[in-house]
This record gives sequence, C-alpha cells and structure tokens, in this order.
Amino acid sequence: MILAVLPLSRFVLGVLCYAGKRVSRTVAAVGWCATAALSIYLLIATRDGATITIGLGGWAAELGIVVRFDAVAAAFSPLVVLLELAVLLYARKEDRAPLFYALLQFLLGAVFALLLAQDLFNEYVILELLTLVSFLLVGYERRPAQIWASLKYLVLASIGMSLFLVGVALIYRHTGTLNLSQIGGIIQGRPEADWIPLATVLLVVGVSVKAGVLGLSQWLPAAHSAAPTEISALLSGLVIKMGVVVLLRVSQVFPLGLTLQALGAVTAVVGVLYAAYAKSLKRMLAFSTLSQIGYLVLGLAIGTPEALAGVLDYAIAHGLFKGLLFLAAGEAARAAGGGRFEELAAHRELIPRATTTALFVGTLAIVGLPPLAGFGAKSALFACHPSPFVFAVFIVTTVGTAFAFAKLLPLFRWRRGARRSDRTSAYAVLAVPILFFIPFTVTTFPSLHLATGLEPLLVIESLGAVAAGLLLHRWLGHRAVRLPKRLFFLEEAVLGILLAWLLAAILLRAV
Amino acid sequence: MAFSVGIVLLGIGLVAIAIRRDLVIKLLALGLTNAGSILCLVAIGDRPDAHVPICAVCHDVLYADPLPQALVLSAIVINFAILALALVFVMRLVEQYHTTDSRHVEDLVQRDLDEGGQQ
Amino acid sequence: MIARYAVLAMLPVVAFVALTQRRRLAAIIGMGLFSFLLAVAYLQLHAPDVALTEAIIGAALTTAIYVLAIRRTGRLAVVADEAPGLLAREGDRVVGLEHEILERFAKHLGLDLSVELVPYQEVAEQVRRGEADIGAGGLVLPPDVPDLFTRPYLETALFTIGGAETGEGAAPPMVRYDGYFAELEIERLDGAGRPITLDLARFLSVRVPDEAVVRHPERRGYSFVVGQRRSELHTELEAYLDHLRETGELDRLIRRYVV
Amino acid sequence: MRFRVRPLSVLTVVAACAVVAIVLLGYHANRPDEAPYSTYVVRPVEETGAVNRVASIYLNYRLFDSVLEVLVFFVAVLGVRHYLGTRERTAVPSLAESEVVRTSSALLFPLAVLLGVYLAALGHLSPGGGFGAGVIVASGALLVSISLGMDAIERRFSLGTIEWVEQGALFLLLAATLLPLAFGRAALTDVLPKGRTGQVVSGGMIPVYNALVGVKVLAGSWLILRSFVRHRGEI
Repeated sequence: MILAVLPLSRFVLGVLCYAGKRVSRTVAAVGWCATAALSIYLLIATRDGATITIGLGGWAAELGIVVRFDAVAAAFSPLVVLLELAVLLYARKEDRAPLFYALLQFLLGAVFALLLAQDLFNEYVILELLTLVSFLLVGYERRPAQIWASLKYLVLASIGMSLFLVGVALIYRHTGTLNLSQIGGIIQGRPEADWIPLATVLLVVGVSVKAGVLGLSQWLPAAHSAAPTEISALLSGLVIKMGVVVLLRVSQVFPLGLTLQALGAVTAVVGVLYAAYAKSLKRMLAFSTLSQIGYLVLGLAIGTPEALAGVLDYAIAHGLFKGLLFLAAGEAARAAGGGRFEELAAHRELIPRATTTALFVGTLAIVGLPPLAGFGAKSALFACHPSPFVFAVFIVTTVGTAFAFAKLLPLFRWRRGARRSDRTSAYAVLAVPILFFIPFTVTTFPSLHLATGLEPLLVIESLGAVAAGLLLHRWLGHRAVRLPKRLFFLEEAVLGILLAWLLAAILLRAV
Repeated sequence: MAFSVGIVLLGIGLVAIAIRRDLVIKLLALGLTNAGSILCLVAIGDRPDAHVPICAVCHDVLYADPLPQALVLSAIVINFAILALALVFVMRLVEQYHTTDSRHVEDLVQRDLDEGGQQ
Repeated sequence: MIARYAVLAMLPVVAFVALTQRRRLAAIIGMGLFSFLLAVAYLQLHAPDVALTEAIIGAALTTAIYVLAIRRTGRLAVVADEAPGLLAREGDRVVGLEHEILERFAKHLGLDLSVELVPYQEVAEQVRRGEADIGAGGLVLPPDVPDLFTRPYLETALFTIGGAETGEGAAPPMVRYDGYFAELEIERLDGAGRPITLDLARFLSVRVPDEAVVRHPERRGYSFVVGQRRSELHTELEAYLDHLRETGELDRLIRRYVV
Repeated sequence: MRFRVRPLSVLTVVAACAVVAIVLLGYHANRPDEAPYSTYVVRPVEETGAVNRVASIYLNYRLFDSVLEVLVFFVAVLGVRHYLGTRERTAVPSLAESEVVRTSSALLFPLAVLLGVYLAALGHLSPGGGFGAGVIVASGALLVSISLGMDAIERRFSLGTIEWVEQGALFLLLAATLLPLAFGRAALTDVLPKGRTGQVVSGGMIPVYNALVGVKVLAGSWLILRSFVRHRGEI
C-alpha cells in the first residue's frame, strides 16, 4: 500500500502548498519526514534483496498498472531523501514562493512514481510530468536565458517522447502488453524476432533525450546552468538520473549492448571536453554532468549484474557530489558577484569558508580520490572488467574531469577571516555521506553486494589520473579554447537526434 | 496505412522544426510530430473490419483494441499542455527580444549571457 | 474504404502546405484544419473517444490559444533616415521609392509596415541589435560589402563637399537629417568645416554654395540592410527585389519617384 | 516559399527521410497478420460497469495514468499563469465588433454547457468524458466573454474563486484515489457498486471521476484561455 501512497501523497501535498507561504514550508517538512520514514521502512523490508510488487487498483499486470519496489528504487530512495533535505535547507534562506514548494512536491512525487514504475506507458506519462515540472522550475525566475533554455529542453524532450511513443506502439502491437517484465518474458521466448531492434531503437533514443545522452541532449548544459541553484542541484543530481533509470529498465528487457557503448562513449568524452573549457562554474558542472551520464550509460552497456550495481552506486555518488557542488557553486557565484572563474578567483575572499569547503569536498569526490564517494562508485564500475575501449573512455574521462576541476584550485587557498555561510547545514547533509560513502553504501544497500575494497591497483590508478589531470592543467590550463557552440543550438540538436537515431539503428541492425 | 501516415507526419514535423526558423511555426511542427506518433498508436489497435469499442457484450463481435485509444487520450492532453506552455515561453521571449527567429533569439541570449555574466 | 484512404492521404498534404506557409495565421489555420481532418481519420479508425478529444483539444482549444497569442498581422519593422525622393516625410506621411518597395514587400509577406525615422548613424546599429527588421533610407553600400546588405537596387554616387583638398578618405558620418540641410548651409559649408560626404539623393537636394569645393563623384549603389541572423528575411527581400527587376516594375518605380 | 539551401537543412531532410524509411520498412516487413486480440475484450463489462471500454481503461484499469495526466494539465495551467501573470492589461474590451457575433456567441453558451454535462455524465456509456466536457464549457465561457467582455465575467467569478475551484477539484480527485485505503483496499481501487450495465448510474467511480475531472479542467482551461485573452497578440 505504501508504494501507491509514496507518489500520490506528494501530489496531495503539492496542492496543499497553495494555502500560503508558511503552510508550504510546513507541508514540505511533513512531506520530507513522511518520505524518509517510508523509505527507511521499505529499505528495511527489502534488506535481503526482496522486491515488493502491487497492482494499482487491485488489477493484475495484464490489465492495470503494476508498481514495484526493487533494487533500483531501493538504491535511489536514500539519495532522494538526502537531496531533498539539502535543497529544503538551502531554499529556507531563499524566500521562495508557495509555487516553488508545490512544484518541488510534484517533482518528487513524479520521481518516486518513476522509480516504482514497471509499465512503459506509465513511464511515458511520468517522464512528461517530470519534463513539465522541471521545465517550469528551470525558468522559475523568468530570466530570458532560462526561458530559452527551458523552451529548447521542452521541444527536444517532446520530440524524444514522440519517438518513445512510436516504440511503445510497436511493442504493444507485437506483445499485447505494456508491462516490462511481461514483455521481457515474451522477448526471451523469441529473442530473434525481427521487430525487436526497431522498437528498441525508438525506445532508447526517445529516453536518451531525457537522460541527456549526447547527440540528444543539447538542452542539458543550457538548462542546468541557467536554473536557480537548488533546481540545478535537483536536476543534475536526481531528475537527469530518472532518464537513466528508464534506460536501465529498458536495457534489462531489450538487448542493447553496442548502441549504448557508442552513445555513452561520445557523451562522456564530449561532455568532459566542453567542461574543461567552460568559462563559468555552473556551466562546467552542467557539462561534467553530461560526461558522467555518458559514464553511467557505458556502465549500462557492460550489462553484467556487477556493472548494474556499479551504475547504481555511481548514480547515487554523483547525485550527492553534484548536488553539493551545484549548491555551493550557487552561493559562491552570488558572493563573488559572478560565476565565471576569473570573477570567483578575484573575489575569493568574499566566498564563505563553508562554501569553499563544500566545493573542495565535492571536487575531491568528483575526481575520484579515495576513499570518497566518487572513488567507491568508480571502483565498482572498474571492477567489472570492461572492454579495453570502455576502459580507455573511463581513463580519458577521469583525467579530463581532474583537468577541468583544476580550474577551481585558486579558490582553495586557506585563509583566515572569511565570511560565514548560513547554509552550512545544507552542505553538511550531502558532504557527510560523501566523506563516509563506503560505510554508507554498505549499510544502506546490503543487497547490492558492492565491490568496496580499497584495492591498491585502483587507488594507484585514481591517484595517477588525478595527477595526470593536474599536470595537464599546468601545461594547458592557461590556453583559452573556443569550442563550437552550434552543437547546442535547437536546429542542430534536432539533426543530432536524427543522426543518433540512425547510428543506433545501424548498431542494432534494425536496418 | 494509418501507421505509415503517422510516421510520415512525424518526419515532416521533425524537418519543419529543424528548418523553419519562426518559433511559432516550430511549435506547430512539434504539434505535428506529436500528432504523428499518436496516429501510429491509434493505428495499431485498429482492424478494417472492427467495431467501435463501446458495447455491453463484446465476445461475439470483433472490435478495435481500446487500450491504445485510452493511452492516446492521455497523450493528447499532455501534448496540449506542453504546447500551451511552450507558446507562453515564446511570448515571453518575444516581449524581451522582439523577434521569433530562433537563430536571432539564440544570438541575443548569448549576447546577454556574455554581457551580464553567468551566475 | 476509399473515404478512409482519402482522408489519410490528405493528412500529410495538408500538414505540408500548412507548415510551408509564410504567414503565421495561415499556418495556424492550416494546422487547425489538419487537426479536424485527423479527428475524422480517428473516427474511421474506430476510435470515437479519441476523435472527440482531438476535435475539442487539438482542433478547437489549441487553435484558439495560437490565434489569441499572435498578432492579427505581423509587423515589418523598418528604421530609416530620411532621404529625399527615396524615403521622406510629406505632411504626416512617409513617401518615396524605398517606401513604395518596402510597402509592397510587406504586403507580399502579409505584414504591416511600420517605419521609424532615426538618425543615419543609428540605422545599421539598430538593425544589428535586432530592434528592427530592415534598415533603409538611402543607405549606400559600403565598398567592403558585409553580407548584411542587399545587392544595390539603384546606382548612386558619393560627393565630398568642403574640407581641404587632401582630406581623402575618413569621411565623417552624416549628421541628423532633422534640420540637417539648413545647418549644412549655415554652419558646415563656411569653408572651415570638415569635409562632408553626401550621396546623390541628398546632394541634389542641397543648395551647394558656389565657393564650396565639390570633389569627384564616387560610383556606388543604394541598398537595404537586414539583421545578421535574419538570413530568411534577407533571402526573401533579395528575391523580391529580383522579382521587381525582372518584371521591369523597379524601372517604372524609379522613373516615377526619382528621375 | 523560398528557403536558402543550407547544408544543415539538406542533411536534416536526408536524415529524416532515412529515419522514416527505416521505420516504415521495419514495420511493414515484420507486421503480424492480425493485431493482438486485446485482453480487455474478454473481461466482462460488470468488472468495471462501463459500456465504453475506453472509459473503463482510462478511469479504472489504468486510472493512475489519467491522474498523472490531470496533474500534467494542472502544472501547465500553473506555468501559463506564472509566466503570463506578471503584467496584465487592466481592461479588455469585448473582442467582437459586430452585433450579430455578439448575440449569437452568447446564445451558444447554454448549448456548450448542455453538451459538456452530457459528455461528462455519460462518459462511461458513450464517447466523451470529463476532460472534453471541461474544455467545451470553458470555450463556451470564452464565447460569452466575446459578447460581454472579459471584465464582466471576472466581476462575477473572481480569479481567486476559479483557482480555488480548480485546486479543490484536484484535491478531491487525488483524495478519491487514496480513499480506498480507508476501506482496506488498494489505492486507486473502485469501491462503489458497479450498478446495472447501461444505466446512467453505473460504472462505479467512473462518473464521479468524470465529474471531478470535468470541473478541474473547466477551471483550468478557463484560466489558460483568460490568460491568453488578457495577453492577446503578444507574439
């Protein structure tokens, strides 16, 4: 019963938020407490790797909509709880209107609904709800740059969902059901059926637009860097992962392998390239999200159970440190009077110490220094013996990330008498799990069986990558490179979707 | 036949989104793209000799599959919601920049970002 | 059966025609018609519920909000400096060769023409900033032709008045038209002023004092300026001017207004 | 229509044609002879009580999707109001100049209401449903605003009232989906008796949902329409 309550109660709370400003804050607090309690209960109930399944409205899978609390949902719910707490603590100082809190409730309700969803069309509707809510939140402050970013986001996401819908139509035509596990059963019976590649391409490309895979994701950097701070944190930390969740569910049913490898590799490399030469902090974080989505997709492409566990692990870690980085970046930019690196460096004494510390912790985690969050998750991905190609992409991305984040080094000089931040609690909520990530994951997700040891080889590898990144920064860091912006224009993005579709179709032999 | 028409409509819509520079026309084309996918979905539930799926006893007559039709109702509403919002966003952009040319808007946004500094 | 195929076959045609319309209102009405046809197609696909929803939401509500959102007719915003014979005030109206051309062009696009008179130096600047669609008013095509300008529609020449004999090049920008010619006679042409470059239309309408030095004319052409990123509009205007040239209409207009 | 031929456009057209061709070939090469015989066909009508099979799926078997869809619409209304609501024209004159249009549009309003009520009340028996009904009545109200002017309507039904109605209806709808929990049944379950098939009062919760959705959508689409009327002609 709890499964249906988890998303639906959030929607009810969202409507209640309209009663007024103070009510909306209370409602948000109540919503957080309830979710936290329910999540803990569900985590305890599924400690042994069990899943909970119910049919909504009492109907079986072939008639109604089935929701299930499985390993994926179990992995994400603590992340949702932590990120929500951090965002609420941060927003307390921002004086947001009831509309903000209402949209936040809707967003989280949709996130939970998606984590539980097992039905293709249900996922479509939830993704659209997510798109619309995040679209509103991105442009919440009504600045023209935000509005334009949102508009691009909306158009591209809508195109993606149209393709997804055609895929759903094909699948329904051949299987007569929309339930993913039933479809999986039918496909296992006839894995050679000719319609499967075509349907797969349509589904995967559609979802990839939402998930932010390059060629399909030109909206992402604009939207994530233009949004208000808390929203950037939520979008990058959580909402973008929802696309990955759907991709994961699809990849468990449909054979995808090579397609995802290609898309993931391109995304990871291009993302990190643009991140390395971004001029402002928020924009760099947004591009780095792009590259890490590529990382996750590569993990999905490996496809073994250990790799999936690694993907979940990395998704959680990334949610934590990217959330932290975005929150801190927002405050730092405001304190320094601008988010560009030169502005941040010039006014670094104006940035509160807690903010700098949060940025520092986040940076250490994102470059994968042991034993922080990034390392634990990355080691889980490395441990599943990827092919040399995937391995090479991993290395390039790690070095590139270290290179990109080396631009933050001037901020990290220790100094006395810096200003105090009033958002320390928000940072602490995210920083503590990042610092103690390995014990955190082991206790929270015992069913995932994560590879968590500090293997010497991996430690050396990660330190080596960071060192390589720093060296690169010494040599190349001063050079200003202008990468083509056209890649991220609306018209080019549509072409990108079409080309990515064709590439995927060729790789899957749908032609 | 209906499925093919749906796919063709989707294709026309995509091309128009990429080629026409007027944002209002782009949104119309987006509507066409969505309509194409919806037509595909309705088409797969239909058979030429079928009946309308409204009947008290349906065992002995063949009727069109009601599931895609029910799904499509949601999809139409969702697409309307998206279009309405997108249109409002275009209105705000026009108010700011006095143009609906997408390249032009892109340039002006870029200029604003470069001048104002990003947050 | 035939009706079914006919409706389905009409759908892409109607959509194509609607989306290639130049006027937004026409495109919107075309897509409304498309939605209506789509509803009929749904009826034939045995989906009355879908047909009803499509007719109400797709054909009626969507079209309504589009029509409410757009201007009845669009606006072709022109900024211009006054140039006698080409584009100048006459009472409370603006008349002239360029005005005639632009008015016809706007009508061709289905837009309303709005002309705002601004100082010469600001014309190109305002177009560049995107505050207007087209700049006009006896603009002389610069020698290093930037792609903003259309090809010249009429030949002209530049005359340099006053100044020292050696003051070649570096012609100062023209000053405001408002009261410009009056000022020109009183202040600038008293021999001590800097040289002033005028195009043919403006030169002819100035009474040049006998003592002023007038240097050799330089052959140039008049053209319009279009914003940098408005290549669709640029192509349209270029094509329309070509059309006027080919039909001989341009010659007729030039004879009527200029010669 | 003349377009300047750009490499990008050509590439897009080619790519789009390729995509369309691949999908069409793939679809027609592997098409099963018959569409799958739907599971819903063999279910007895008494299970949901709705003769209209589409309505039985839309508002019973797969009610969760529909609730989410109504939420999507709600969020869209919020968005439209949020982005347009900042500076409104204070007075909007009547939209129609001619007397004939004014009179006839007012006459259409009762018809719209009648049609709306019919669609919502009999949505489980015949094509129709709450959503369409709400939109039709709202469009009727738009016609009234053509004849009387927007301000006349807004004096009668203030903005606050309509917002309140919209949120109230949505709240009731969500509450109704959670209500079965109180009876110890699964959420979104239909707890009302199904009634005699074909009667107006049948179909369990379906007519109730239709009514709630109708009211919600009426208020919502009116809010959208009035925002657009107040900001008429801005593009």
